[in-house]
This record gives sequence, structure tokens and C-alpha cells, in this order.
Amino acid sequence: MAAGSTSQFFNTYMRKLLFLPRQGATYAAQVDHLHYFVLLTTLAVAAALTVTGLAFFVRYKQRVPGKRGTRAGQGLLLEVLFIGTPLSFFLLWLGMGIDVYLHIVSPPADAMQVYVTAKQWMWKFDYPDGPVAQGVLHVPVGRPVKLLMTSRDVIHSFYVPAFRAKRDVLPGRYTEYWFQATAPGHYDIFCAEYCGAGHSYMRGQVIALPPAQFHAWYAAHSRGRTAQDDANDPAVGNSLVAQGERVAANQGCLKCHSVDGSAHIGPTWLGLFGRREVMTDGTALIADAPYLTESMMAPAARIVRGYQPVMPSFQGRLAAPEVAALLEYIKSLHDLPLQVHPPEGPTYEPR
Amino acid sequence: MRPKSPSNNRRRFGAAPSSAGAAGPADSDCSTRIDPAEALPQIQFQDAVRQRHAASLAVWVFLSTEVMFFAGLIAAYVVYRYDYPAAFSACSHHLERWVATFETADLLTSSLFMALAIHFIQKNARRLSVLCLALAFLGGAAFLVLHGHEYATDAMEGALPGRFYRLAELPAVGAPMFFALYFFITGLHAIHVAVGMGLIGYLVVQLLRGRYSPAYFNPMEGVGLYWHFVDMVWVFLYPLFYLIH
Amino acid sequence: MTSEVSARGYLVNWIVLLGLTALTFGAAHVDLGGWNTPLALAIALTKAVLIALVFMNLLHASFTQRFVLVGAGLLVLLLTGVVLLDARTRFPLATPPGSQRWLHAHAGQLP
Amino acid sequence: MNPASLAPEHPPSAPARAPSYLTAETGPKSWLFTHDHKRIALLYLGTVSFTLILGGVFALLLRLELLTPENTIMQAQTYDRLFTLHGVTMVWLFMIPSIPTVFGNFLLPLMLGAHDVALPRLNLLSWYVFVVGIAVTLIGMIAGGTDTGWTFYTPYSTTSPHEVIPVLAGVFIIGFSTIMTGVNFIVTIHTVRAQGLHWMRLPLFVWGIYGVSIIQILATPVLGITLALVCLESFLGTGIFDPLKGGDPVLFQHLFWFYSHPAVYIMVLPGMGVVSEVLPALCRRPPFNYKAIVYSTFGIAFVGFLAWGHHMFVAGQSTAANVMFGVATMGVAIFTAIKIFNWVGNMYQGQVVFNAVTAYALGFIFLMIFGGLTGVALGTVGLDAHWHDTYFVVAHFHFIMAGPTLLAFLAALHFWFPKMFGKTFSARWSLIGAATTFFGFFATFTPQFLLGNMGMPRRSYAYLPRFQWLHVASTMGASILAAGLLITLFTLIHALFFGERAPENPWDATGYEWACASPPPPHNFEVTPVITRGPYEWPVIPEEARRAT
Repeated sequence: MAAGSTSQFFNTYMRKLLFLPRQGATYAAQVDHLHYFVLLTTLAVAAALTVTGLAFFVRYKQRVPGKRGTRAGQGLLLEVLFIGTPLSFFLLWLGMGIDVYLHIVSPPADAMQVYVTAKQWMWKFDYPDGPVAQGVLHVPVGRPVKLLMTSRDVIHSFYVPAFRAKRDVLPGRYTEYWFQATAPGHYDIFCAEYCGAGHSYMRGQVIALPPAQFHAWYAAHSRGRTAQDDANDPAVGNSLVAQGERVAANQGCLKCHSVDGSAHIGPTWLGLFGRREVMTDGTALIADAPYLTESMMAPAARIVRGYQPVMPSFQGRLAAPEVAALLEYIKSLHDLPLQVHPPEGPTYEPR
Repeated sequence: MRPKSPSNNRRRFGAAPSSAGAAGPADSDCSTRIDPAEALPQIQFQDAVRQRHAASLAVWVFLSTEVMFFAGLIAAYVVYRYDYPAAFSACSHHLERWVATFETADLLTSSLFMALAIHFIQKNARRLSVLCLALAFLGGAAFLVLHGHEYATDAMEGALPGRFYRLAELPAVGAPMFFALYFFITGLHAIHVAVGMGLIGYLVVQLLRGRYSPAYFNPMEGVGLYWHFVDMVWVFLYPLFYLIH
Repeated sequence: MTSEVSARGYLVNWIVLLGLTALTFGAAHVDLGGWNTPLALAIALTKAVLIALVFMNLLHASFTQRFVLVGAGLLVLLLTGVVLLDARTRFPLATPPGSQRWLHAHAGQLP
Repeated sequence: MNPASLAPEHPPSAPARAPSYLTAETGPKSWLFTHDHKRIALLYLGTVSFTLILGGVFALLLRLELLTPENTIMQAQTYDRLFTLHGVTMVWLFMIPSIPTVFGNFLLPLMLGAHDVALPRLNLLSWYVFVVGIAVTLIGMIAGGTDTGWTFYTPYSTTSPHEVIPVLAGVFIIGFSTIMTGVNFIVTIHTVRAQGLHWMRLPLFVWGIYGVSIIQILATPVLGITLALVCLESFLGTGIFDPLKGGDPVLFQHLFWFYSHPAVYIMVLPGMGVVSEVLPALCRRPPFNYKAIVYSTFGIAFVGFLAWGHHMFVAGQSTAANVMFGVATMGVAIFTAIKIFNWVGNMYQGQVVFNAVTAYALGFIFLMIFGGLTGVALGTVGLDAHWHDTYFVVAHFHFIMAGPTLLAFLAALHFWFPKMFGKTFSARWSLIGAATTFFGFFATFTPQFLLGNMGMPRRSYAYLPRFQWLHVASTMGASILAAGLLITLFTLIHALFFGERAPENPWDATGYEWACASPPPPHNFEVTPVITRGPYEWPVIPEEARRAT
């Protein structure tokens, strides 16, 4: 759109009239222009129909009881007109809509990559070799950013009203969402797909910074210092899972527990979380967080069938955050090879 | 079971002006053991031909809902077979193909006997019709026995859906999905076979009581259509599960 | 709906169906490149049509009864076709891990 | 002035009034084991009114909670359960069964000149299955605390800590009741038509019910199998929809919406049938183009099956599928547009009688215009990325589905009230009720369009303060809507007991159903009628018969 003052005025006037939020992304303006075109034509057609209806109603209201109307209409030309005009408008809008949609779903090649992990009721952002932030996504203005999103439990949906676009986040899969911020500012993130009791609290913010400020923030946080304005997570120095891996290495867990599924002194951790285990005394249970914590603190209590009770107790040798990090590490060891080092994830070249 | 009022209405209205020229059932020479209310067309139909057409149309429309019932599962099967081609082919070879082929032939034979049963009742050969129904019933029973055997062997080996999957040699990613679909679809089909056998049993009992005659055998025709449909579903399931190359 | 198929017609139809079953069983053991599944489905469809026409008397049935199964069959094809179209052309990483398109997308990247 | 019944030579009905179907037999046994399609219709009317009131109460509680951004009267957990209750109750317990089972049952045999539906015992069984389904669903939801929304998306529904299986079982059972009704109506329309009633003389309401029955029997089984799969998934962990076991949650959405999009046409098509039948009677002239409405009914029924994917534009579906579903959505929208033009055209050169029924019919058309065009806007894939799962979509489907179905149900109830109960209702109060209901509906859901534009996600218990004043406006509208419905309810109940006796054909309408007495005798017609005229032509009364009446 030429940045002529009239179209600028028309754009902001219509945007405010329709309660639309700021146009935060480059394609937001395109979506809005299609919105205005569809809306104005629709209002015109609706008004025309309503006025004709009222006119017929008033003109042909029955004044003499019992009087009957005459058979009229049935014209083929009229029917073709009734079908042709609306259908042509519908298909025109569809063509424009698909053009905008293709723009929304095809990220440019030089986009900055960020991994988003949605977990029940919070958003987590991992920069490939940089900091990990929770609930707040810092992005540079004027540079395309591509989010590769996955979910840890149920379907969520990453939605920024200011960017006019959303994309569902599927568990165990990756979906893609890209935008290019047009102006610095704070843009709200909502979860648009119902995901449980905390669905309405699963909010976040995209903070668009001028490039210089962004690089300063990025450098400051990738040296492991906790980001002040992130919703602080105790061990957010770098990702919880990497922390857990380090704790497992230096506490000697990996001497007995393998991580790639191969048999070892103790049960393998690959795919352990959520698996149904049969104990020596025949009872079966799901290997969830309480069971794993108990088997760290009092291993002899419940031993998985086929293993010897040789594991020492870690009571007092493991601090609570370390136990939490270990749990996160075990939880990340699904049978998907991809999960072994979650921060990287696949760098996938856009189509 | 039928409220009193319609039958005396019939007499008060007299025979409705039946449009089709077919001879009204009341005066055909059916044997005395036929229940009079059953032989006369229900009040909302002009004559017996329309009632028979309504009965078979109702069964046909019901069969289309059954097709759509399997449609959801077939769509799931196609998607996961596209996603895990190697696993599906390996699992298909794992199943016993000979048993399945015999089951297919057995169901086809059972379908033949059901068709013959309806054919004989129209010729008023009631004993032959009962014999064919019994043979159709046995065909269904044989199918269920063989199918139960297949399920048992799979269960022993641990080739079970989702969480219960224990089989080692098949690829771990796609195989639980194959067996999940295998148990759902063929299980649902087996339930339909069992229900069909129950209906055939009901027919045999009614036939022995002399309920059906060449003029009135709608229930038999309905169960026949249902039984052929169950066989038709198995005709599609057989190659989909057992003959993946 | 009154004229019926003769008993002999049923027997002939039965034999043809058994023959087709044997044919599809045999064809499954021959490697026809990509043509195995389409052939198996074609044979299954012919058997189903034979059952419908002869055993279920569609030869003498009204148009509505013939249309009913055909309509349901078209919907099955519609659902299956579109769901397959979505699975084939979806964003490769959005397909189930370990599926053929996921492995293709990861060629060379997995450890 | 009662036009001579269909067969002109038949003498006017005997002065001693024959016992109507209400008075022929009495006692609970005659109601609970009846084969009479009219009594079964009244049984359904009672059940469906109960579920409408129940769904309305849940809606009011939701609107009350949304008055303030945080906790107003309940916790997040209760709110989630309530919107699930509201969704399931309104979709499966009111809108899908309402018009086909109540007015389809009552009027189909009357309009076809038949004594009863083709399969009366199946008809009664479908009511019992429906009542059992309601009980299982409601008890399952209230006791189990299901909070998945009426769409039961996996993996939340399979891993949700709250009980989901009873609700799925309840909806599964109700699905069977819908299939039975569909089979019954299709066979009825095909086999029990009176002599001389060939296809192109069928009233438009019968065409509407026929189109709905086709969708019911072809779409509902897919819902049945999908809910069964979710039950097995959450009970046995078989992995069909579980992403960690290789399953695909998007496949669930495909199967669910393959049913649910035709289901929205199951809800709105009967309403279109009612309006297409009511408008010619009240404009005192034949419909604008009979064939156009019949063919667009079938257009909606068949093309409706192609467009389910527009619910999944942002769910990770492939772009190719999105484009295909966008085109299919435009295809379906055009048939609704044809119907709207024909309804508006129906008033042209007519004699429009203004009463509550006309108010409901015109309200139906007005809501349909708004709902339809916002639906087309949503169908353009680009705009849906912004609006999907926000309050814009909530407003859209209330405008196109909830409002029109409710108004059409009330229009039918008022139009055929004399035929069903033989009483007339007060014209003034019913008009006040209609106007309040229409204005209340409009005031409730217009603010929600703006909420959607601002980007407020749906199904959210708490929201940012900037959305609050629109929620307050919407809640005020909801209270007006509730008031309107209460006025209408009292007007009709009052008329039931104190209304004076209705003439045979109070609207002087041309439909076949007005030929028999109202309320009709147990078997509708003394002598099986022979149809000699179209559904919208006045019966030709020979001169001498006219002077005699």
C-alpha cells in the first residue's frame, strides 16, 4: 500500500473502528486490508438485502384480511444472478485470502530460528546457542523470526493478535510460525487452543527490541546469567535438561543406567517416564515423577523385576533442583532420538 | 404388543385403494398357522408390496450407516499405513494368511446358504430353508472360532495394541499401530458377525413356528441383506490386513 | 422386487467368488511393483459388487437402494482421500516421528 | 372458512367432533407405549424443551462468570465444566434433535397424506434411546466433571484427569437415536406418500427433513466410531491418537469434523425447511422459486460433506488441504445465499401477515445474512489465521446456527401450535416475546464479534481487563434474550390451558397438513387422501361446495 496519507488514515480509522490491535507484523497489514474489503462489501450486501426485505414487508403488508398474493418470480435469469454475483465475490475473497495465507505460512530463508516448547500453561523459548527464556520472547525488529514449536503434553496454539496469525502446537511434532516485527513494543501471546484449567493464564509477551538493544540482551544472557525480566526459573542458567544430564554424569547415575535403550545394571532411562513397570513382587505401576524420586531416595523399596537391589540411596546427596533437573532429563529421554538434545532440534530449511 | 385400535380401523376403512395391482395378501392361500396381524400390511402402507419395499429400503439405509461406521477406521488405517509402510508390511506377513483365506471362503459359503434360504422360503420349501439357515449359522460360528484362535495366538506373542505391545522382532514404531487397527477393525467386524448369528438364530426359531410364508418373509430378507453386507466388509478387510505386499 | 435369481445363479456366483479369493491370495505372493495393492482392492471391489448384485438382489432393486451403498462408498473415498492428501502434503515435521516423511525430512541429521 | 378437504367430493367433517389423538386414549401407558407419531412428537417436545432450558441456564452462568476478568462466581475448573456442559447440551441434546424429531415426527405423515411413519416401533425406540442417552451424558458430565469442551480434542480428552468415557458413551447412544430417526424419515418419505403426491409436489419442509435425514445417517456413524476410539484410547492406551505412540491427534480432528461440519447442517437445515414452509403461508403466495430451494437443500446436504477442514486451517493441516477446504466452503455458502434470496423474494407481491411467526421468520433471515457472510469471511483462509478459536468464531456460529435454529424452532412451535394442541395463543404477548428474543440475541453476540477482532481466545475463564466492557455488554444482551424466551414460554403454556379453541386452519394456509382436523384424529385422515394440487396452491373449491360452507 502506498504510504499516502489518505490510505494511512483509512487504515488506522478502520482498524480502530473494528477494535483491531496494532499491526505488529509485516503481513498483519495485508490481513487487515483483506478484512476491510470483505467487511465493506459484506455490509453493503447485508444492508441492501435488509432494505429490500423491509421495503417488501412494508409495501406488501396485508391490509385487507384474507386477500391473497400473486405468483411472481421464478425467473431463471434472476436465479443465475442470485448465484453468479455472490459466488464470484466469494471466490475473489478466497483467492485474496489464500494469497495472504501463503505469505503467512512461508517463512523467508534468512529467518532467525527460535525453538518454542509449550507446556501445560507456560511458553518456553530456546535460542539455538543462546539463552532460554520462559514466557517472554525477545526478538529484533525488522528481522524475520521463525519459531519451530512443539508441545510437551497437549495441543496448544501460539497466537499473537497483533501479528494476526496463530498456529497450533502439537505434542511430539513440530509446527512452524514466522513473523517480522515492524515496530518495537510488547505484543501479547495467548494460547488459543483449550488445554486445561490454566488455559486462560497461559499468556506471554513478544518483546520487539531495536536490533542493537536485542544483540546486547542476547549477548548478556547467553553467558548463562539469569535473565532478570524473565519469569525466573531457578536453574534457568541453561536448559533444565542439560543441567539434569550434567548432574546424572557427575553423580554416577550413567554408570548403571543407559540412555539409549541398551540393557545395563539398572533399567534404561530411554522412554522410562510414563512406562508401565512390573516390580519384583509382581505389582505393576507407571514410572512417574513420585516413583522416580522415591527410587532415588529409597531405591530398595520397589525394585523393577529382573534387577538386583544394588543401587545406593541418594538421600542428602541430591538437592531438590538437582532432582527436578534429573526428572526433566529422564522425561526428555523419549524413544524419539530427537529428544536427546532438545535445545538444538532439527534445523529445517524452508521450502 | 400391537395396540388394539389400528386393526379395527382396518375393518372400518375397508381395504384401502391399493395403487399397485398386486393381489392383496388377505386372500392368498397362506396356511392357517400365519398370524393374521402379521400377514396384513401395517396401516400406514397401502399394500404388502409397499411394506416389503419399505422393509428392505430400511435395511439398505441402515447398511449405509454401517459403511460409514467402518469409514472412520478405514481412514485411520490408510493414514497409518501411509506413515509406516515397512512396519505394516512386516506385521501383515506375521499374521497367518492361510487361516484368513479359509475364513474368507467360509464367510462366502455362509453367504451362499443365506441366499439359498431366502430362495427356498419363496418356493415355500420351509424345511430346506431352515437347513440353509442352520448352515449359514455354522459358517458364522466357524469364522468366529478361527478368528478367536488368531486373536489368541497374537495375544500370546504380545502382538497387542499400544501400551501392551511386547513383540520384539517387528519394528517398534509402526507395529503397535498396525495391531491397534487390526484388533479394532476385525474386532468390530467379529461383533457384527456375532450379532448376525443371533439374528439368524431368531429367524430359525420364527421359521419353525411357521411365521414366514412366500407372501411374508420381510425379516428374512432384512437379515439376509445384513449378513451379505457383513461378508462384503470382510471381503475388503481380508486383503487390507493379510495381503499387504 | 418379485423376480428372484435362480438357485443355480447363486451357485455360479459362489464359485466365481471363491475363484476371485484364490486369485487375490495368489497375486499377493507375486511382486508386481507398485501394483499389488490396487490389484487387491480391485478384486475385492469386484467381489463386493458380485455379492451386492446377485446375493443382495440389487439386479432387481429400485434406484434408491442401489444409490444408498454407492453414496456411502463415495463418502468413504472422500474421507480417506482427503485425510491421505493432508498426511502426504503436511509440513514434514508435523508428521508422526518415525513415519516415512519424518525420516525423509531428517535424512542425514539423526545421530 | 375451512377449504373443503383435499378430495372435493368429500362432505365437510361431521359436526360431532371425532376424538383427537390427545383425547382418544389417556393414561401414562398410552403415552409411554404409543405408536402414534404425533404423541411421540410431543414426548420429544417435552424432552427437547427441558434440554433447551438446561442449556440456557448453563449459558447464563457462563455469561455471569465473564462479567469480571478474574473470579466472579466460580473457579476455573467449574467454568471449564460449564462451557463443556453448555456445548454438549445445546449441540446434541437440543439443536440436532429439536426440529426433525418434534416437527418432523408430527408433520411428516400429515404432509405426506399418510396415517403414520413407516416404522412406528423404531420411532418410539428412538425416543427411549434418546432419553437414555441424555441421562448418561448429563450424569457423566456432572459427576465426572468433563472439561474438554464439546469437541473432545485429543490428547487432552484422553489424558484429562477427569472422567470422559461416560460422556462419550452418552453421545454415542444419542447418535444411534439420530440414526434411527434419519432411517425412519427416509423410508417414510419414500414409501408412504399418498396417491398423487409425486416428488415435485412435496412441501418444502418435507424436502428439508429429507436432506437432514440423509446427512444424519451418513455423518453420525463417523462420530460414533471416533468417540469409541477415544474411549479405547483413554481406557487401554492403544495409541491411535496418542502422539508418543506414533498416533496423530490431527487425525482425530479430521474424523471429528468430518461429522461435526455436516452436523451444523443437520442443525440449521430443518430450520430452513420451517421458514421455507412458513413464509409462503404468511405472505399468502407461493414460494419465490420452489425448485431453487429444493436443489439448494441437496446442495447443502452433499457439498456440506466436503468442507469440514475449515475448522482446522491452523491445526497444522497441509496448505493444499486448506485451499481445497476453502473452495468447498465457498461452494456450500452459495446454497445458503440462494435460499436467503428466495425467502426475501417470497414477500414480493405477497400479502404479508404480521404476527409472532413472521417476526421469527424475518429474524431467522436477518441472523442468517450476518452469520452466513461472517462464515464466508472466515472461509477465506487468510482471515481465519487471525479469527480462529477467538470470540469471532463463537459469535459466527451462534449467528449462523444457534440463533436461526432457536428462532426456527419457535416459529414452527407458534405456526403449528393450533394444529398440535387445538388452541390459539395471545398474538400480542407472543409478538413481544419474539421481538425481545431477537433483540436479546443480537445484543448478546454482536459485542463478541468485536471481542474476536481484539483477539480474545475462546473458552478462557480469565481475560485481560481491556476486554471487560464488551463482556458486560454481552451479558446484558444475554439477560434480555433470557427474558424474551421466558415471555414466549409463559405465553405458550398459558395458551395451552386457557387459550380458546383454534379453528381448523387459523392461518388459511395451503399445506396438506391443514386438510385434516386440528388437533388431528389418531390416524390423521378419515379416508386416505388423494393429492390433486401442489403444496402451495389453494384448493380449487367448485362453486356449489363454496356456497355450502
